Amino acid sequence: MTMSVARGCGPFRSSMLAAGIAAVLLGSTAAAWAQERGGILTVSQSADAQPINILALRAGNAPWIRNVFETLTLVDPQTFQPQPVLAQSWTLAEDGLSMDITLRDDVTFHTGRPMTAEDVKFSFETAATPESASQVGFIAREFESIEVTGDHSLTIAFKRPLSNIFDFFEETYIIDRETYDQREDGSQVVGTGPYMFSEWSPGASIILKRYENYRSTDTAWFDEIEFAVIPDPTASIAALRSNRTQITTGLTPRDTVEFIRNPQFSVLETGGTIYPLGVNVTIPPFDDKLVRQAIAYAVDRDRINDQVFLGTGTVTDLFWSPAAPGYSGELANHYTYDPDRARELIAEAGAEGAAIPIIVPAIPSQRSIFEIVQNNLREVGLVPEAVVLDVADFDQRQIAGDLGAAFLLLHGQVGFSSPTLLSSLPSLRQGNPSAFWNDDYVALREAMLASATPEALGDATAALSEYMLDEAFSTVLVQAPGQAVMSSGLQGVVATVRGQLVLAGSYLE
Amino acid sequence: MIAVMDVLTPPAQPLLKVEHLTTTFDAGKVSVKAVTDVSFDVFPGRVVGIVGESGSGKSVTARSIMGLLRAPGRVREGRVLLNGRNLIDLPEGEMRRIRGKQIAMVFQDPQAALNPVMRVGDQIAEALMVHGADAGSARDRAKALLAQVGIPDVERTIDQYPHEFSGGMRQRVVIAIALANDPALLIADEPTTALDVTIQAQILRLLADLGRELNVSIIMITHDMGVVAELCDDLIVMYGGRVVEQGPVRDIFANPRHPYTAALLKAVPRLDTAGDDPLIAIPGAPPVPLRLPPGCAFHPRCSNAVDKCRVEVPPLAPMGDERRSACWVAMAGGDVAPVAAEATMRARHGEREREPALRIEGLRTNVARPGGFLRTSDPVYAVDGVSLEVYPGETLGLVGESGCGKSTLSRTIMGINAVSEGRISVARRDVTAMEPEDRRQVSTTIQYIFQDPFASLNPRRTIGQSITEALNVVGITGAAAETRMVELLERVGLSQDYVPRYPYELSGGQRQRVGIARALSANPRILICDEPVSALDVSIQAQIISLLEELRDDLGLGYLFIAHDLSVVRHISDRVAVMYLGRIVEIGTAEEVYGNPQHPYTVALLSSTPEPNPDRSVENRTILTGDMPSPARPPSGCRFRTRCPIGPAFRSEREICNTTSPDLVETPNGQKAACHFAGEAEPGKA
Amino acid sequence: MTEISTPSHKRSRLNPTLARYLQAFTTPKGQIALALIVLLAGVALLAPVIYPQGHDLQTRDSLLPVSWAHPFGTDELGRDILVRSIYGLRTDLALASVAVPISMILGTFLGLSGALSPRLGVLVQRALDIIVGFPGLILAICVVLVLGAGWTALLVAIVVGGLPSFGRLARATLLSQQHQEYVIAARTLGVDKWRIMVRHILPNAIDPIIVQGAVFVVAAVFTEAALSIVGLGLQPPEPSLGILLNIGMRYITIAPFYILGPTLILLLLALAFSLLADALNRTVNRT
Amino acid sequence: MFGFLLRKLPSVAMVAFISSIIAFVLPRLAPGDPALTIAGSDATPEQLAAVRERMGLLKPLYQQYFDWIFGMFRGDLGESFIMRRPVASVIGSRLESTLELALLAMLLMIIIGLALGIAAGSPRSKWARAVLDAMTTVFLATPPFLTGLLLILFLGIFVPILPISGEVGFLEDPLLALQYLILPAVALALPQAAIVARLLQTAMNSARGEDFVDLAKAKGVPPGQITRRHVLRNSLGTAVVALGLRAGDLLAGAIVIEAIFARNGLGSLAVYSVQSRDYVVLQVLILGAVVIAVFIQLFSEIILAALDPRIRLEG
Repeated sequence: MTMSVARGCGPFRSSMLAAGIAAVLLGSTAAAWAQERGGILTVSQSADAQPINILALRAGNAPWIRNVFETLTLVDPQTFQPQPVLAQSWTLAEDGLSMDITLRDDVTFHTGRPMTAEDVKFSFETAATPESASQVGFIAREFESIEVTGDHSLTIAFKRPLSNIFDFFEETYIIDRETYDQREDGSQVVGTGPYMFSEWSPGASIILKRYENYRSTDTAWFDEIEFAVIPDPTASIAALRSNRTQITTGLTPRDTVEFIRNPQFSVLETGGTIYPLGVNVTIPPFDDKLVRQAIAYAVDRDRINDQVFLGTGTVTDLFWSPAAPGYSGELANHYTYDPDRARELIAEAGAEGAAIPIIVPAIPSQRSIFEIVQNNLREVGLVPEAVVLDVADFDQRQIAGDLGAAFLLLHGQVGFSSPTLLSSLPSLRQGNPSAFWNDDYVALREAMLASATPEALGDATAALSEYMLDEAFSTVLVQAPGQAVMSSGLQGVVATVRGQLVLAGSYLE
Repeated sequence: MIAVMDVLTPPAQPLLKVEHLTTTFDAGKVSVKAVTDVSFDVFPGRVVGIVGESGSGKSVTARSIMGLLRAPGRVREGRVLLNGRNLIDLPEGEMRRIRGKQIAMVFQDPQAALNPVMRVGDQIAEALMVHGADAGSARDRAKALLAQVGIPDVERTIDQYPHEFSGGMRQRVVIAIALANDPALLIADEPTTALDVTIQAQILRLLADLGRELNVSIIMITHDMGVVAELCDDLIVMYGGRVVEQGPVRDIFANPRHPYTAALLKAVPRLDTAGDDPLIAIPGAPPVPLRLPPGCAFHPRCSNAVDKCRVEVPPLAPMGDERRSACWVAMAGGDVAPVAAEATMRARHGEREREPALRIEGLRTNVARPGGFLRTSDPVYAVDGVSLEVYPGETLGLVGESGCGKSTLSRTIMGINAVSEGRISVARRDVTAMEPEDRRQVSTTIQYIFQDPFASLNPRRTIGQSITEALNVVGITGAAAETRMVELLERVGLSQDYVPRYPYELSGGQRQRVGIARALSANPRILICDEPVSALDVSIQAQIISLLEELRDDLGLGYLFIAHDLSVVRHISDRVAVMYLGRIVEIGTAEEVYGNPQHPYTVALLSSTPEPNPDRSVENRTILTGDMPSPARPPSGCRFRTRCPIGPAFRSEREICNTTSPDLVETPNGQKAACHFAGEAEPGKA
Repeated sequence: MTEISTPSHKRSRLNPTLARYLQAFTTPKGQIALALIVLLAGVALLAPVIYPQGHDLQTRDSLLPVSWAHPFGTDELGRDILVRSIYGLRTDLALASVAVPISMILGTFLGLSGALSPRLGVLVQRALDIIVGFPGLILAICVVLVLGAGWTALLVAIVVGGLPSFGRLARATLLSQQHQEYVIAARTLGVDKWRIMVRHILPNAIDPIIVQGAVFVVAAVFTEAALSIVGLGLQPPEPSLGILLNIGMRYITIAPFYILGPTLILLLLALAFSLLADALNRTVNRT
Repeated sequence: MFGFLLRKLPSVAMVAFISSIIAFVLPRLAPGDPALTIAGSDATPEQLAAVRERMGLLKPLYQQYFDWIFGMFRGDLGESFIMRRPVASVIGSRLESTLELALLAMLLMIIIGLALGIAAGSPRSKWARAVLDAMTTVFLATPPFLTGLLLILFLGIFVPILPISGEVGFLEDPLLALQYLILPAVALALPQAAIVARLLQTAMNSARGEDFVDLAKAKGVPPGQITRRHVLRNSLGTAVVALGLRAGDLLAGAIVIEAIFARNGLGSLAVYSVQSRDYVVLQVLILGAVVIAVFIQLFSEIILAALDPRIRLEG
């Protein structure tokens, strides 16, 4: 398998992305192309929308949500520097315990009502509530207070320095406090973006219409964007080929492989998923660190990447994004496929022939990963067995941190900063299913969370990473990007690091 | 009719000439001859009877003539000439023009012969339209035909479906269809076998009248010598696929020239002979076409057989005027009358006991489907106030037409139907409630012999298993059961070879013997025999009747003998009860009831029963009109009044019959009868 | 019966019921069915002998097309699809050979329960009606969710799914047989209800149920495959025809040969049992 | 007929009532609940608990059941946990897809089933008989999903003439819709049609042995007319009952066919509802399926009575 070479581009390195963000999101009016308004764009997505979950990250919302809603800032994935969107400027206090934010004053909701600092406050407070299911809600719970200082200015006080505050800004859409209650059935999904949420037919489609009173006039070229829900990849590809849709999202590398060399289409990476193999450090034989390390050596990550993800993923031992401070190749390749080493470690721990039940969610890719893992572990003298759980069952147990001795997880949180991941990833957070929580770990985590500068963050990340690699309670197998394909005639499509589509500046050639 | 025929001389040219007809059924490499070398003539206006038992080839002969053989049957040899034209070689299209037009057929079972989803008028009209009539004239003709065959209210009934007709009415419709195109020849295949005796009389009279009026030749296929005697001019007797005797009916009845014919006439019980005359049963069973014995097919059952019979098939040789017979003995001038193997009289088992083993008082049985959730159903009493007693060692015959409630009565006694009212006592114990203890009492005292010996034996179980099961129930197990089983089998005339056999390996008579052996395993005192011989071939019936008589006399059994055949009942019964629509209308000794019937229904039954006596007058008979009403809606007053020849239907002044139900009271003649005008009706005064 | 064994008794015969079924194999259909079943079952049974390396031999040669070395190609983990199909067949046959008899016996008993008490019979009938009304796959999915994916759950799902068809057949026999004279004869003799049910009614129910059993083998595999489609079939790496089809479907555009092999084997299996049912049906109705 | 339906009412109500309990309880026995779909797999235990609270999942079960049942009497089927829409509108939006598939499949089943059955039930040459028999056997053997896979392989992949995946509404573009419909409908219809054909053939063969067919022959009725007026008319009852029973199977088969051909119908809604534990939608779908099955049965009894004058509609 030489797919990864053939594709010629690694994950999260799309130059188009950076250009797009610069051109569109940062309010630049320098549109390089003469545009005509009109037409309908059709995008297919594999999961249905969940208007109830505006503030939580959902696969069914990712394609459309950033066209309806906007956030205060957006991080440039290359530089990791936040760029203003709804916020005009911000100032972090010297002690890092408060932030003054000035908002744009020309922003209106789709109801026509101007957006004020009160709306921002409402959005942030809503995100902090547990029922918003926001992955970054925990950051808002570190807020001491949110004080509205003017129509378009506010001050947030922190309980402690928050290095990941921009993750929060990035993922917290500013919602209309007057209609938020009526979003659930899709009747009132009101944001400030260039397109308005017009219609939702559950299981079938979401239709967006251009917001005519948007503050900038040289965006939103289409009259209408339809997001068709097509769960089956074969069907959505067929729709793309027949030009019923112009963008198909929610694909796997298996689906996109045939488009890579096709000049009529281009492949787009959207967000990504981290696939770890976790073990519970309180359950034998995994109470022995040697066994945990042996497993990390035993698994052939390259084969998983090649055969399950057709080489599109990144083989790494770390949870962090390769662009994150403190990420290094040395750490990322700490464990390489070395069955002999694994056998030695297992022999040393006296765990030969140990039966290992591994809980796997009933998802095809997880099944394939499991089969490789099972094969690898057998090679080194362990006896792995699958316990396949229905997704809802699996989720319930993952949330409760109760997944037995070993488990294959997946976290669609690629793109968050390392401190955010540390708190939001079920594999790493307190109450993780590995039952891994001790003073050393807490101290290293605190150090990383408290890092105020990228340099400090890098050092803290490296230290924590070394510790985690040594403890090997949750071994990342691969990080793989989501896949989308669009027809080449379409220009100006941007995907954020978190996988949302930004279509404000897109148009058909 | 006979008188008319007698003065006619048959014309020289026969209407139908069958020559050396041989029909085979080929299955793989095996070819079975169902009909072998059959020849006969049918002259215009004559009624030819073909008589034979199952497997004799009589129906196959009829179907061969019509070209209606079912696959894989085919005519192997011979010719069928209709007015000189050979039908065998005709292409199907030509033949279709002849069928229904020149030759028509009446089938045995009117239930099955009419298409259930087509209106009767359309079915008659179809017969006309396929032969060229237009729809309008076909419908007019259909109405005329229905009226002609005696269907009332034609304008309405023409648009009804067959299921709205009674059996007799349906057979009339079938006859109307057959007559639609004025055929020259009518083939009637057992047209009355499925009908009750009173309806049979109606249909036979209709056929006779129509045959005469329309000058139709009729081929009458039947197993019933009585029907032959009543209707036919000429007779053909078939056995084992061949004609064994033919000639004028009167001559053959007077002087049979084939041992089979002679034996058959002796084996049939007659109304006019009392039960003390033993029947002379023909041993064995009729052969199946697949395994015909060598030589004369009848020789294994023939008491007169000589060596030649066993090796050489006798030809059908002329025996005087118009008569032929296929018998080596007859050809040699020998006597063909059957030699009774055991003509000794048996002694009846002592005095009649004073204590009845079974007593039924005022029994009513509701057979309506039980009401469901939220609704009740009106009761339907199939048995409505019946009282009778059966003593050990005697036979109580119970006669009546189908639907009169006689089977329901027997099923109620056995606890299969629930008692609605009244009382059943078995050996002085009241078992009406049919609690488990009662049931045990019933099953050890009373046993049941079923009509259909095939249906009453589990086809998946051997004879031995069936009987052992019955023995186990009464507590005989193990080696004792084995011994007892063999004893029982021998008792009914079967060897122990039958123990491991399955029912399908046995003939009907043998199966009925097994049924009797099984019933005897509980050592009962009473047997309820529900039509025990009606499903059997004529020649077998006598065997079973004799066996039953023998068992009754040897073991002192009491019988409740249920049958629709009055001759059989007369033969075996000491006392006879006549049942009509759920009630007993007459009860008394066999001599009283048969000798001088008091109830008009009994009179009608007796006079409707065909007798194997061609000299009996058929003109002056009491033939009932109409059908028995449904027990769901019985008539008010006397239940028989709607059909009664002396009742208000004919004599409007007899109001009492409409209003008051007559009680069963003793008549001057001795027996009891339920009629306001008992004794008035006499045979022949319809 | 041994005491009275005279020579005539010695015409010892095969159990006639069994003999009747065996006759089915004398018809052309029956012979084809027999040949196919022998072939499929033989290959499935001998799989560990023919392919001692097992079905989970992973290589780096993913999704190779059809070749001499891999007649059905290889799967996404480089395993030979022919080998996996044969092991899958083995799984499905094992599953069916356990589930079908259980469903048959249980369903038959339920259907015949009316012989013990008419009330019970009606109740069972209603219950089976409800199962029939349930959208088939949903019932199976619910069963698997409640019991947890795996062999047991699959078994239960298949067994429950088959109950109505067997139950209804048995009940139809009961309703038609219970008025047969030989059943009435047994009742009038005083034979108890259990015995009547087992000795008299059951043997008559067996024919249609055996035929339905052959049909149901296909339905059992179908249920397994359908559950695999929603990911709730057997546990990995155990292959089954359903799982192969399910995963193969996902590669249908880039590796259409993937599902071809399992489809063909499933088709042969379905054909074999359908022909068998047909042949049995003909034979049973003839005698 | 109304009297008949009225008499059937209590038992229909009983079946519906019991089904409603099973439909309510069975999905809830499975581990997990709809809150998981809303809260997501990354949620914290507190978030999950809050979502559960807000969705009303902590209400006692009996209260949820009675809310649903009484709602139904008011014509309110309930509200989807996941989509926050009335179940009626959720089902309504998926109905078209399944209805189109089922109707076309039903049509095909009737046409193919009757045609095959009549062809096989009429006198034919030995050769034609063998071909017809083989066809029925093969169709009978292949379950819908297998037929579907084979159709996809041969008509969608190897000889790509028809779309294999997805759908277009019939009202949007009838011609295109038919292209999408034809393969799944054929896959769904063929095995059922074979069953109908087999039953019809058997019924015709046994009707052909009846006396009234002999009587018709004895009347001189030509063979074609015998088949039409006598044999077929008396066999249609069997065919109707078979069609009625098969219609239920057809709906069941639709679930798998929708999955294979990626159609967004009720079947995929049902599967999605199971996976997301959207109890309310699932309840209504299950109950609806049982009630439809009961009504199809009643309906075929009514048709049967219309076809055969002997049959009266009895309670």
